[in-house]
Amino acid sequence: MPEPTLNSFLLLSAVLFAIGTAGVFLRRNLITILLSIEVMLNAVNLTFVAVDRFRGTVDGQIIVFFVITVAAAEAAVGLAILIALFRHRESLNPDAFTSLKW
Amino acid sequence: MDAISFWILATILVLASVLVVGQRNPMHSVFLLILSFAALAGLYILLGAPFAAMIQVIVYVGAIMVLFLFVVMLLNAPTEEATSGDRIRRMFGAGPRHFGAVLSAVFAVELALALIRLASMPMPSADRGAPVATVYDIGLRLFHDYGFAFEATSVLILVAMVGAIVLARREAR
Amino acid sequence: MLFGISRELIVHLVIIGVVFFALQITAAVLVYMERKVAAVIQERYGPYLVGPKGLMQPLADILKLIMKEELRPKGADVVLFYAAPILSATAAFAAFAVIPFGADTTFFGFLDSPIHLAAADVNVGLLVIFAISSMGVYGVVLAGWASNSKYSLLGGLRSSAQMISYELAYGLSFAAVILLAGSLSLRGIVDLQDGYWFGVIPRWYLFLQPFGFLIYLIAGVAETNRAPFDFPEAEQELVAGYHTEYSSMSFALFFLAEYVNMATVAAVATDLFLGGWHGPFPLPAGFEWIWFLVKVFAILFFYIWMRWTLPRYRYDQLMEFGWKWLLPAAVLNLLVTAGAVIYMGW
Amino acid sequence: MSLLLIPLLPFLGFLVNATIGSRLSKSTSATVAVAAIGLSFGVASSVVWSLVHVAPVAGVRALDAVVFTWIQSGGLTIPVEFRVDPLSSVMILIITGIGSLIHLYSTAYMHEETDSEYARYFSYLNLFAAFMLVLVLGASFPLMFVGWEGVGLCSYLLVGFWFTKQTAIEAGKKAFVVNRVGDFGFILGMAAIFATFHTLDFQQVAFRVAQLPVETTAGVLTGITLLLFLGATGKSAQLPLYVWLPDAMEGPTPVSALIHAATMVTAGVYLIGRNAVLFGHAPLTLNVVAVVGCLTALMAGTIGLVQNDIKRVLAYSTVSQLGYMFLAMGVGAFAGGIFHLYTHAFFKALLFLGSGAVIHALNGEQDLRRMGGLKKDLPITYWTFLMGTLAICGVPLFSGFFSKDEILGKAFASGHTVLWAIAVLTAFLTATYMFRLLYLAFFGERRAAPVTAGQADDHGHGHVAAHGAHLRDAPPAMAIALVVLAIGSVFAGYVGVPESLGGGNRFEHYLAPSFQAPTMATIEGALTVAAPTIEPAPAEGQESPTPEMALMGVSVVAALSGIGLASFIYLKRPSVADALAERLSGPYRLLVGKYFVDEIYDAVFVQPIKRVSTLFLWRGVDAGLIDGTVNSVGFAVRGLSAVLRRLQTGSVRAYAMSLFAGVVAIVGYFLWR
Repeated sequence: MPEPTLNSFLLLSAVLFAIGTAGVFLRRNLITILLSIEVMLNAVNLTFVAVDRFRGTVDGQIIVFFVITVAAAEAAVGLAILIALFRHRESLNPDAFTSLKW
Repeated sequence: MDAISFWILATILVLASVLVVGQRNPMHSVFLLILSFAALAGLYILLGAPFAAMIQVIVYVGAIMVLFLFVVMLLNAPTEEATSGDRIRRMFGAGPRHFGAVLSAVFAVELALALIRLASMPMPSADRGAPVATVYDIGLRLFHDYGFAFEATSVLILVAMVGAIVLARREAR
Repeated sequence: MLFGISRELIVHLVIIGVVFFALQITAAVLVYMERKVAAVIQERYGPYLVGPKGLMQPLADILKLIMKEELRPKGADVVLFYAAPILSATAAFAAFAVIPFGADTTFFGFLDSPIHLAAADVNVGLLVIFAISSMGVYGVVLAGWASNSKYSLLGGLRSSAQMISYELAYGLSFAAVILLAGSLSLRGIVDLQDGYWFGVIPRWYLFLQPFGFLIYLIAGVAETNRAPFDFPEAEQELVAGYHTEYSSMSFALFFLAEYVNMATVAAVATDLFLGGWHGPFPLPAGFEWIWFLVKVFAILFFYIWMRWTLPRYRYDQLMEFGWKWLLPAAVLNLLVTAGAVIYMGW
Repeated sequence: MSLLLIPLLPFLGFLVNATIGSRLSKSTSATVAVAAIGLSFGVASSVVWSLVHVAPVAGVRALDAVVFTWIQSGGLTIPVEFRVDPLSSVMILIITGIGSLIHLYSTAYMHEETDSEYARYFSYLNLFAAFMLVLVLGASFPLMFVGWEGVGLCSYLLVGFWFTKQTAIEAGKKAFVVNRVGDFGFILGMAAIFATFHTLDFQQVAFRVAQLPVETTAGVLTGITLLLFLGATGKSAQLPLYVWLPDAMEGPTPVSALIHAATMVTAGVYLIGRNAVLFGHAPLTLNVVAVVGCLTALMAGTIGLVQNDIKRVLAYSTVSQLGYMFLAMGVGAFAGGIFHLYTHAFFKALLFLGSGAVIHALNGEQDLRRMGGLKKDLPITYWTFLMGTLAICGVPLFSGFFSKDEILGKAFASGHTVLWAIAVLTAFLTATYMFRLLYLAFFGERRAAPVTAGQADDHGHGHVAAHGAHLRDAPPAMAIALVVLAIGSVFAGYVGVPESLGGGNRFEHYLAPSFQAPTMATIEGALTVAAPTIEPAPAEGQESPTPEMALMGVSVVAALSGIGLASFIYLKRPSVADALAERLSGPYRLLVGKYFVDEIYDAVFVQPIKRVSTLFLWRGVDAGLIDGTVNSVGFAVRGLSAVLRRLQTGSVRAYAMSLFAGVVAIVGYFLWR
């Protein structure tokens, strides 16, 4: 088992990010898409923390802290919108929401 | 020891994430995501960032994911339905889906190549989990250098709260 | 040193085992205790057939549960249905892992250097506890959703809402103590409570944080879904709430989880407010953990007492109380504490 | 800064009447307007007073006021600078003084208008005053041009004041278009000046010009001056651009009095006077000016003989009097020209206002053939009108006499004998048609058919007069104006009694500095010892008074004979007039047709231009080329977007995909680079 280097962490987060994007494109359910976005966010966070460790600083962790906070806000609003949308038409399929207003 | 746990956690992380986006039941997705978060928290601890790990668990797992669960339950989680509508719309629905997936694969490959080109950057050797900085230091940095950002975030949260309430409120008819 | 296994490692493993079994036993004892106390309060006998004074009753219960048939409702989500109880039990046990329950000891010279009495000693112990207790909700929610029954679903929804709401007050009551101690490590906090004021009053944070303690207790009750906040399993309304559809071992696991959680809450309270293993008068070295045990059980007794005394709230009342009274009170308490720390140098 | 106040006050008046005027009562808006111009008259007088008492700098008196820097670009710096020197002082006094009298007169004259119309009228009037003052006070060409255009605009607005009347609208349009031709000359002149002297400030220009020799052959200066003169002919209704002025009589009579007799039309004269040095260096141009002025005078006079519309007669007389002024400028008698401008302002305003009173009394009747015998009905009007007529005819001891005589004298002295002869002839004609007018209007029997309401409305006046019954004379407001102006037109001339009559000709001495090159000191404005002022035309000085007297005699004889002829024809034997018309039917028709100049212009310029613009510019260039281009672009875009719209599915995923594709592409680029 090779010792994990910064590269391996970065590679991991790259893969994670790719997975997230793939989810955004593949899934036909808004909830899952939001989840995929969270995955992407976490990929980024991982990078921050890893580089933090590499450079021996704490700023990365603080950024992570902020990212998570913003993610919380994003989730709250996003889900609220989602609920509103679902009320309008009984669907969570992004392809169903192709018009700006109805 | 360190290496082993890294590889285990990484595997869990990747598998969980793949499954999150890889299957159709949002409920399962949520829980798989929680799993991946747990793995991530483990990685953070490996990286000597217990604070980040705890925040990750408390906020993500403890709050955000519960919120997701809530919504899934409230909307009774309709699993994916096929895109309806005219041909054009279906085309523009389906086309991007697969092409996008391919794109993200390409993206991953690209990044991988880029990383391979880089010289290997070994982590500074420190005993496992020994925090780079104590919560104390982080607190100092957070409230001194990042004070403004912190306050701004709090305002953001407030706004998000109000927004969420307004949006989700069933408009009185 | 034999086979490269140091004594420390052995001791560690032993401690972990002890904690694990102790918790299960505690659960069993609690079941018995609950029944007895309830009986006393309601002026009846309670269990008395199985064994002397019905002491074997918990054992009988466990046997019964093991014997029972495992039922799974139709259309339930298989994986999640079985994952749920495991999850909640795991969370419950995991939380206790970081709780120190005794002063450093060498086990009467068995070790050459003293060792912490805790399954795992983490310097951000409080955060860990907070994190894990926040994970406890999932078991309930999952159970509620997975068993594909409206009662369970409602129970799940309720409990999740309730837990989220009270987690805030819970965490804030932590925060006040953290402010005072200036540390996130439970052990550190406990050690700070050593000694006495005026030679008589123990330096417990209870006396500096009376409101904090109160808030913690109340929030704890809600966190553990105990009466008077036991909505997830409000019999009259939801049959049995989130574990309506569970039976046999999985049900036992939920049961176990509930009591272990209680124990955890009590233990944390002890460490944070009641000076952990530091008692009104010192015990011989190596036996401090007795104080710890006593306090924990005192609190547990209080819980049981409360359960059989107070009626259940209405759901909206619960929410209102949580958001409009408990949370503001906690914030206020925190502010006051902060002020005290800054200006009076506590 | 009092200098700034002079144009500002009327402007404020304009603002008030233009914005909230429609909600004000007639009396209020009238008060505002009159007060504005009156105050500005007060300020102007005080300024002139201080100017007279300021110590002359190198023989030049001037007060400067830089308001702010208007244009700053490269070598060109144009401050908004007002300068009052003797010349402009005379002008501002005329404008504000006579202006306020005419405002006063208007309050009564326009009284039948509705409140809003009333306010509109006075706002225009005030605006005109403001612009006119800018024109004369401006210390540089551009600022003057601002005023120049401004008064043009006001003239257009006021000529077309009764915009429901087709003829009025067309007259306004005509005035505007014809003036454009002149302005085009003005602008080119300005450009040429800047190109030549790299400055546009009057004094600077004059100073630089003074350095150059007088150019005897056609050169730059000649070109510049000719261009400026073109502008002047436009504004001052000289050949060949005089055609708009008679039509401008469609406007309300007080407007004709103020704008088309007393002030605006004299702007051209002022322009030349302002650039006396420049023109002085271009004798060729001066000759042109003199000839044009002279011909205009003659032509207008002849036309005036046979017109039957009372205001048109006066209009043609204005044109011819302006011709006189240009003649004076042309022969280098700048002071004389300005002097005539000044006296003319009085009596021409008086005459117009008088005619206005007549028209007012007759409810808009303007045709001389329908008047007559008004002497007993309108005594005030009659007497004041008589004063004006005598003045314009140059009857001795009246103001017109001095100024006209001045001009004739200078013309003769400068050796343009032919021009002098024509001028005398014109003086004779002037006397003739003016008295014809007087007799037709006020003497004999009333030939007026009972006024019909139709005519009344036609003029915009609402009320119907008592038919045939005793006509009402001018109401007080008008009467005051008439009397004051009458006094003015009698005595105004005494400021400039020539030496030959024992007068010191102080007017000329006062103005002299404005017409000579400023010294460096003046430009710096430094107070240095007054250099001895040089007489512009030393000739008069030595000349013995005898020929002067002779000349005067001639002109007086001309005037008197003209009067005599008129009285013979129109008092003794009215039949003669028709007989003459019979006998000389050819020339008569020519004159009645005003030499058919309008028709010629129409045929030569208007129609071809119309055809070209219609067929080529409109159908070809505009509709074909420009619209075609625009439309085809539009169609192209529409077609293209019809294709692109297919991409606009609104499917968020599609958008995200395209975005992400971009990201991948960029990363890839950096990877393979």
